[in-house]
Amino acid sequence: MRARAPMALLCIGGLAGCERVRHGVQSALDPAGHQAGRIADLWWLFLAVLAAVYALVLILLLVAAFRPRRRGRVPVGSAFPQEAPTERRLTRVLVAWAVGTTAIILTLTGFSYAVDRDILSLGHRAELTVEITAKQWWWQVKYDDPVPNRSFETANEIRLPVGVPVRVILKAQDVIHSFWVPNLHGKTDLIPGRVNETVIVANREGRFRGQCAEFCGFQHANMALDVVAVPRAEFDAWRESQLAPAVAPSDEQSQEGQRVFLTSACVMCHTIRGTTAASRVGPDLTHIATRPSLAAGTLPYSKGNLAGWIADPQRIKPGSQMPVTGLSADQLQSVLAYLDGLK
Amino acid sequence: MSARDTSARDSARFIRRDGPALGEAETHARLERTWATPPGLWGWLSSVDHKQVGRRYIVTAFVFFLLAGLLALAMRMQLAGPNQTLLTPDRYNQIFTMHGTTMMFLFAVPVMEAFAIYLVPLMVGTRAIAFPRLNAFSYWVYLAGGVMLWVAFILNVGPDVGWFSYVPLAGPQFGPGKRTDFWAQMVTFTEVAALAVAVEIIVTVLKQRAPGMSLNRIPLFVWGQLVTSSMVVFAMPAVMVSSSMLIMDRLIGTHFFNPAEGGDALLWQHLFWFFGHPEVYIIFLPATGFVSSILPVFARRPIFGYTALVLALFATGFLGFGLWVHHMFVTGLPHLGNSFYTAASMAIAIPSGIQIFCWLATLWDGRPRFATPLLFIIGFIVIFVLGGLSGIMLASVPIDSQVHDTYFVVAHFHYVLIGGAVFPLFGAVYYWFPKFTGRMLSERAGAWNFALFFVGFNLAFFPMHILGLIGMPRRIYSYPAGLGWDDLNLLATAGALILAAGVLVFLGNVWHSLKYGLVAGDNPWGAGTLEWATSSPPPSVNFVHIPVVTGREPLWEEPNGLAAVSGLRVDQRELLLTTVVDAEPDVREPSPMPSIWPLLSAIAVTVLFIGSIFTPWAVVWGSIPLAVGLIGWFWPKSPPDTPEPVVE
Amino acid sequence: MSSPCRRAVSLLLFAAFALAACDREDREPRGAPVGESGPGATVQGTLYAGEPTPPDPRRQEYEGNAYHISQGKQLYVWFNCGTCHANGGGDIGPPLMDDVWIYGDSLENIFATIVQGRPNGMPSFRNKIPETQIWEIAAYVRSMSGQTPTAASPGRNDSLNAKPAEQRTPKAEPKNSNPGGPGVEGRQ
Amino acid sequence: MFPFRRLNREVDVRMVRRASAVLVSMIALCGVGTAVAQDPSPARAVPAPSASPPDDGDWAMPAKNYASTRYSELDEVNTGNVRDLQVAFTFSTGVDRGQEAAPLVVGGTMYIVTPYPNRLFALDLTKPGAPVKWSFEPKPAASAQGVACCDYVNRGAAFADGRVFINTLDGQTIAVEAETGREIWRTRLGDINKGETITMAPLVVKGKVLVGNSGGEFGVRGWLTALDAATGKIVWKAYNTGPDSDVLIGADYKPFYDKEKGKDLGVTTWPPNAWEIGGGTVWGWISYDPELDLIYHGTANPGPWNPEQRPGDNKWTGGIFARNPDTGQARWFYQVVPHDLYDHDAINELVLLDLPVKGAMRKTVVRPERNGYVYVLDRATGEVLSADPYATINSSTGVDLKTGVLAMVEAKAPKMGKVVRDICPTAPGSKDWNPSSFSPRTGLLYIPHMNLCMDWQSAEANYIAGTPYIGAEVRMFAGPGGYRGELSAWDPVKRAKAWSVKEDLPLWSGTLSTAGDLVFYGTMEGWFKAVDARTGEELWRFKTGSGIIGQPIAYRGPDGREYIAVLSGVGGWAGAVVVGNLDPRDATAAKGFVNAVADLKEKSTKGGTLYVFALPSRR
Repeated sequence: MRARAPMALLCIGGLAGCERVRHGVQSALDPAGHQAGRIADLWWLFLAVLAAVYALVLILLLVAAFRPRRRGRVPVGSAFPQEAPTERRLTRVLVAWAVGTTAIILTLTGFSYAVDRDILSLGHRAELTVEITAKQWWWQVKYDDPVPNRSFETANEIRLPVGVPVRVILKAQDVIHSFWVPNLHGKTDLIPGRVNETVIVANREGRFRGQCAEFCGFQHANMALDVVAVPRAEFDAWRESQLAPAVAPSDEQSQEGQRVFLTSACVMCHTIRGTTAASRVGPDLTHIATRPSLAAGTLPYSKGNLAGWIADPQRIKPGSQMPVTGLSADQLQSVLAYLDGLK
Repeated sequence: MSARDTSARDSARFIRRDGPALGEAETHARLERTWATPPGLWGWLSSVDHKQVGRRYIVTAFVFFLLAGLLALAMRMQLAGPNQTLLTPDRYNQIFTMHGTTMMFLFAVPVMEAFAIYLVPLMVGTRAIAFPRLNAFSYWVYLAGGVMLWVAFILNVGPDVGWFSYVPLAGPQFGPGKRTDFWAQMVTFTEVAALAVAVEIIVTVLKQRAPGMSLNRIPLFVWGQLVTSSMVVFAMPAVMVSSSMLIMDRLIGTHFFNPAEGGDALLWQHLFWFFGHPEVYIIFLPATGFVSSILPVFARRPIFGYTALVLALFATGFLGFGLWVHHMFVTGLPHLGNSFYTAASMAIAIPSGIQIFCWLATLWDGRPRFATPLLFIIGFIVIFVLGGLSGIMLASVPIDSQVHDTYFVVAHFHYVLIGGAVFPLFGAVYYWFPKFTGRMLSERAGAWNFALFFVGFNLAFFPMHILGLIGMPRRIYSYPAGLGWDDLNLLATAGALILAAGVLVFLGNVWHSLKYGLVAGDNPWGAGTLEWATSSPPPSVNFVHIPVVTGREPLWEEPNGLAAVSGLRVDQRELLLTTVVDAEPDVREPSPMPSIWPLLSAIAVTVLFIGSIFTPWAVVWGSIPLAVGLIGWFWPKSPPDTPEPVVE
Repeated sequence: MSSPCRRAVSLLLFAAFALAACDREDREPRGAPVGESGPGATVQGTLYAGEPTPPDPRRQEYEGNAYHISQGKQLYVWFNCGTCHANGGGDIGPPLMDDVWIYGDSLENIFATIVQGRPNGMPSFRNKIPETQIWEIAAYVRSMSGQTPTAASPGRNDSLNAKPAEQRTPKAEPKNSNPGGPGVEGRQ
Repeated sequence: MFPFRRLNREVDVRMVRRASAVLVSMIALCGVGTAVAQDPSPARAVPAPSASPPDDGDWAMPAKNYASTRYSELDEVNTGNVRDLQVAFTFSTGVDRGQEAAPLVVGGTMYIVTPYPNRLFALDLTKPGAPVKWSFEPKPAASAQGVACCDYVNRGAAFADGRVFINTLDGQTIAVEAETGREIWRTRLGDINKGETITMAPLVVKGKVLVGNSGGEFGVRGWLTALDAATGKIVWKAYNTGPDSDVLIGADYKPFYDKEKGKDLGVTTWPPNAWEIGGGTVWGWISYDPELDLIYHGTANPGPWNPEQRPGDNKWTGGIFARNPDTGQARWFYQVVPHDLYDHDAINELVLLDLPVKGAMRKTVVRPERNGYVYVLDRATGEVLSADPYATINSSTGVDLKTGVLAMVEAKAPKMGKVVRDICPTAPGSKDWNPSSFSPRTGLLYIPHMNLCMDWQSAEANYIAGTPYIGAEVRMFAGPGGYRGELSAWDPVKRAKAWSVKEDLPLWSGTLSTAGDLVFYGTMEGWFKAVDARTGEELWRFKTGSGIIGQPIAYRGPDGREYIAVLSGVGGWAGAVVVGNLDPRDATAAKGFVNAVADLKEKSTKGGTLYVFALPSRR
């Protein structure tokens, strides 16, 4: 099923699309997980079959339109000779056509069911549970554990060990969102008042981008998340580090930053475990400096981007719930120093 | 049976086949006097002539098409490159919502109905549509709804939650202000209008066909409209109920969609898509009617597989109600149910496939004449088949879970809707323009129009398939660079501009041809259906003589002129009703005169609907002027009965 | 009335409606310019020397704006206003949906109360809530007793039905405030 | 549909109870036979002897004695003459907030402490009309009013060794010289900026003042501390969340159940760091058994109310601790409501009784719990001997005595974003802090309680220091039957109700029982009532100026006569609608209580008056 031919066809049509179809951090056709792989296979199968059907129709159309015909004066309307044999022949072809269509449809449906079942079966093997609560416009991610104090929260990133199926519990608090990491699996909606579930697994290391796929308001466009697949050992180490409370600031500037953080608007919305900041309006920042991106996948993490984000979030994500806090330049610098130390 | 029915039956005996009692000119003049719309503004406002109303509908719908198209261009400009800031997210959200809403509710459905209003009475050979006042009313209501929505948009109160307004985003908590209320009320407006038209069409088709037009002789366009109208009757109430529930949730605090208090956000999706999916076929089936009307004329042979096509229409109309859940595959519904809807969604490909084959066969066996209408039909086949095939992909739950709500879907439904409906529609405009106006559209410009439209369309929308597959969700106002979406988006924008150029050519063509187009005769294309049996444009009375039909293409069957029935009064508006199956003359039925009351009632409805956006009391107080309007409308005032009825 | 005149009047009416709609539905997420601090116009009590101070110009953007009021409602919940004042019925703090305004009913007064805190238990949120958001909360607080146009007031929340939504709360004329002016003495 | 369901449930409970009663009596008949059926001295409950010394006619602590019986041995006023009871004198406290305190009487002086601003009055009972001897104003911070969850009440003072100890709303404990009203020391224990207040009545045990904090609705970390009565220095402080070293769990700790065993459960049964703001305050009652030398105290609800934000058992909230009073070291713990779902603080009174259980006398602690069960625990070990429902319950099905686990009903568990309807009992429980009394003459426990149910929706709670940390929308309403309050006489031996009196409004006052076979209690309309302790028949009532939510007491005056005293002044959580002038249109006002008592504003107004009653003097 590693169909190169249909891909080539697609490339002819898509001109520039080819390369990124095969390598994309957010591409359904660059599968890195079991389900995405099966779906991609299925898609290529559908494409091959349907492209053939399409080609057939186009050829028929061309022939029908331009096939050589007897010259001569064109009879008009009912004077046109409707020879009974032609009519009968066409009817027979019509029946064949209908049967053929049905056969193709049945085949494709069968394959679709098979893949659907196969994808679902993965759920029984999930070893890890992650609970995602979608909010306007970011992802709250909670790693569950039977021992309550071994559960922890992060935001806009999911790390998972390679090859381990992860059960993802999906909830929404405000409006409907949709959880979609194309490289790993198709999407599942997060609906207020309902709890949905999906399973993802990464077959190879890498960083995959997911994005909200159900329109959710102002910043639907900038509601992304990173899924980082790492080896098991690395994952375990990461997990341990996430369990720890935030590191205490060591240098003077960071200490001042912590003071500013705890006495300014930051504390109204964010949690930094180990301090008195424990609000859940915005993302948990306990280990913000370890995250790949900022503002729900809007910017890659860097101290500079963090500065820009804090200084004027409404320029980067107009309408987002992060307000312009009006910190002075000094305050901003110290808060940056503090946050950048939260590894 | 009432006395009146009996007398009507008796009077049907007057129907004679031996020609008019009055002289030809005299009959014509008298009929014209009886059926003409009064001149002046008053006449314009009180007109109940289905041709006038239909024309208004068509023009209005095209105006909305252009407006929505401009919005589409604005979106394409915004998305031409990454991180663009041409539009704020707020404006973008309003724009894409307005685009979808306008296209679906104010253009696609109304324009199809508009053609039905204009053409169905002509194609079945009757003098007026059934319930002409209701028809006028439906136009005014439609106009009011559309104008209201656009005024709201201009005033920054345009809806911003997408054309399907999912709750809770559209609900009272997350949709502040009145934006969504205008959307919901616009739905009510347009659905009232659509339901009215559907009823008119159904009755016109079933009861007003020309003598001899038995069910197996009904033109396929009329069949299409009949099935469509039946679908409207079943589908539209769902969305009216849901939009009313939404308004109530927003205005008076009911809890239909509040999951906390026992409501359900998914209830909205079920109700909406129970309407929303049939809606696609409500748009598409009339378009198949266009195709089945145009293709035989330009292939110069009768349509192949008439029966199969009719059955396909019915199959599609029936199956169309069983697919709505495929819009909800990723909402976490039970998998077994999803499998059922996969099967149903796949199955609908079968009737579509049969239709495609019949058209191809007609073309194959005919001797095509490549005039502009046929070009658009060929474009239709090329594009629609692709859209249909991508639809098969979407029917598969696993594939849908990847491409749902991405640009793949955007590409898919534009292929289906533009390919499946707008291309035939343009073909239809080129085809029937001479009938509407008496002048031909320029063929040269038509070819340009088609070429730009076809190329622009594919350039704009084909890349979107790939964009969706490589991860671009729909409805995003901006996207970051580096995801590989940039140049495909630029390409799409370029395509959209070409497409727009095509529309410009079309506008220019219409504008120019209205004044300088070749004068068309009654039947410039040599077509076979009844609308071509009368003059172009048709007289107020449509047919001076009600034709008698002997085949599917009466004008082809009897090139020397159709037989006619007579016996209808010329001093009063009167229609000939026929039996449902065999179309045998049945009853003479009066048809109402022009009236201002439909307009007044529509204004009252408008006041009520718009008022109820702001206060529930508007429903109470607003019902008073509406009652007055309806009483005026239905006040029994039969014209003075002349002692001796004058018949043809 | 002559016809042109009527037309002019209806045009004016339309324009007024239009402008009102624009104001009411505007969604400027950034809010009024920041940097200035606090409204200058608040007065505790009903007496002032000379002419009253004009209202704060920034109120224009928030008063009666559906988006800001709805944001205010969200912030009211997020910042735990609701845990003391409930959904307007009051709890630890006084009710906000009634006609008694201890520290004044104007937007500026509510702003000042949130910023400064009040001695009998109202905490000060100075430096804790950005001013734009305080304006939004203040605008929402006014809607709780029906002080804002119903077209801009929030509808029900997607949560437990606690009371008729703000847009259905009849306007409670402030009993102990100057009309449109700053508030009067405290209750305690 | 709903009434039917309720009816069925009620019938079920009743039938089960009736059936079990029949069963028990049949077993008794068969097994024991007629020979012992006429046992002249049937085994009866008695208060722990060492904790309930003979009555001296004074009332030195709100619970009367360490066994918390609230029983007076005075019998001058009795079922025969109570109808003649009349007002002896009154006194206005000048504070019109909820008067939950019990007056104290020691040596001819009455001490009453008001709600915020927590004024302490000494009334000279030896003089006619009991004039003010002195008054003491602690002047607590006004802002404390903003962090008191449920009206700024105070539940009374404590008297020991010539000193009166009071707690102030803003988190101080103050020792005042009883004779002069002079302040001896004051110690600040709580920080109102974190939401910490103190509303409980202190208890003095072995020269130590035991004080716990309030603020479980503000994300404080609960503790109980012992202050040296002489100096006010902190002797020990036991937190109720966090590592064992903070909770004072050490070698002595020997809980009965396995679920209470483990290292640092106060940390591991919480999400990371959540225990730091996890509640478990001690704002209720403490009892003391001198014989076992153990104090008993409950721990309040975990924070926030929204249970989904704190997966785990949330140790050591919602349970009962037995501690050594000298060191604070825990002896045992029993978690009544692990992972509390409904704000069910386990801080109610702990009545120390010696009971026959399965034929053997056991030293027990009896606790009518907020969740609707009367718990009987072995006070030496923490074993649950029985737990029987005394009110309408549909959120749990009972306690497994083997494991001590309370079986919850999944369908009634709160959910985020979903209103769970018709949960009984409510957040304030079948019964809140207002204490029962126990009469050894009747062997009955007189439980003032409520009959309310609620709708609950959890919501995400945000911790912002100094503001409430709750995460729930609640609306309460009358339970099955439509009445809202009930006084039940509970027989802890038979484990059944002897009788009960229904009240329209919720009962938020304590009860007092006397040797005159009377039970006194007050209603929120303001009626002060006396009922027959054996039958529940109402014998006397008096309408006071405001609703009664206080604790009545009985004392022997300097003139040797028996007096009954109670503070009248509606308020508290139940009366917030009146004292806060809340708007009943909002069903969630006062955390939903307003919805249940929306009519209270028409039935009672604010007040703050002491009423003292006596029989007409014999001339």
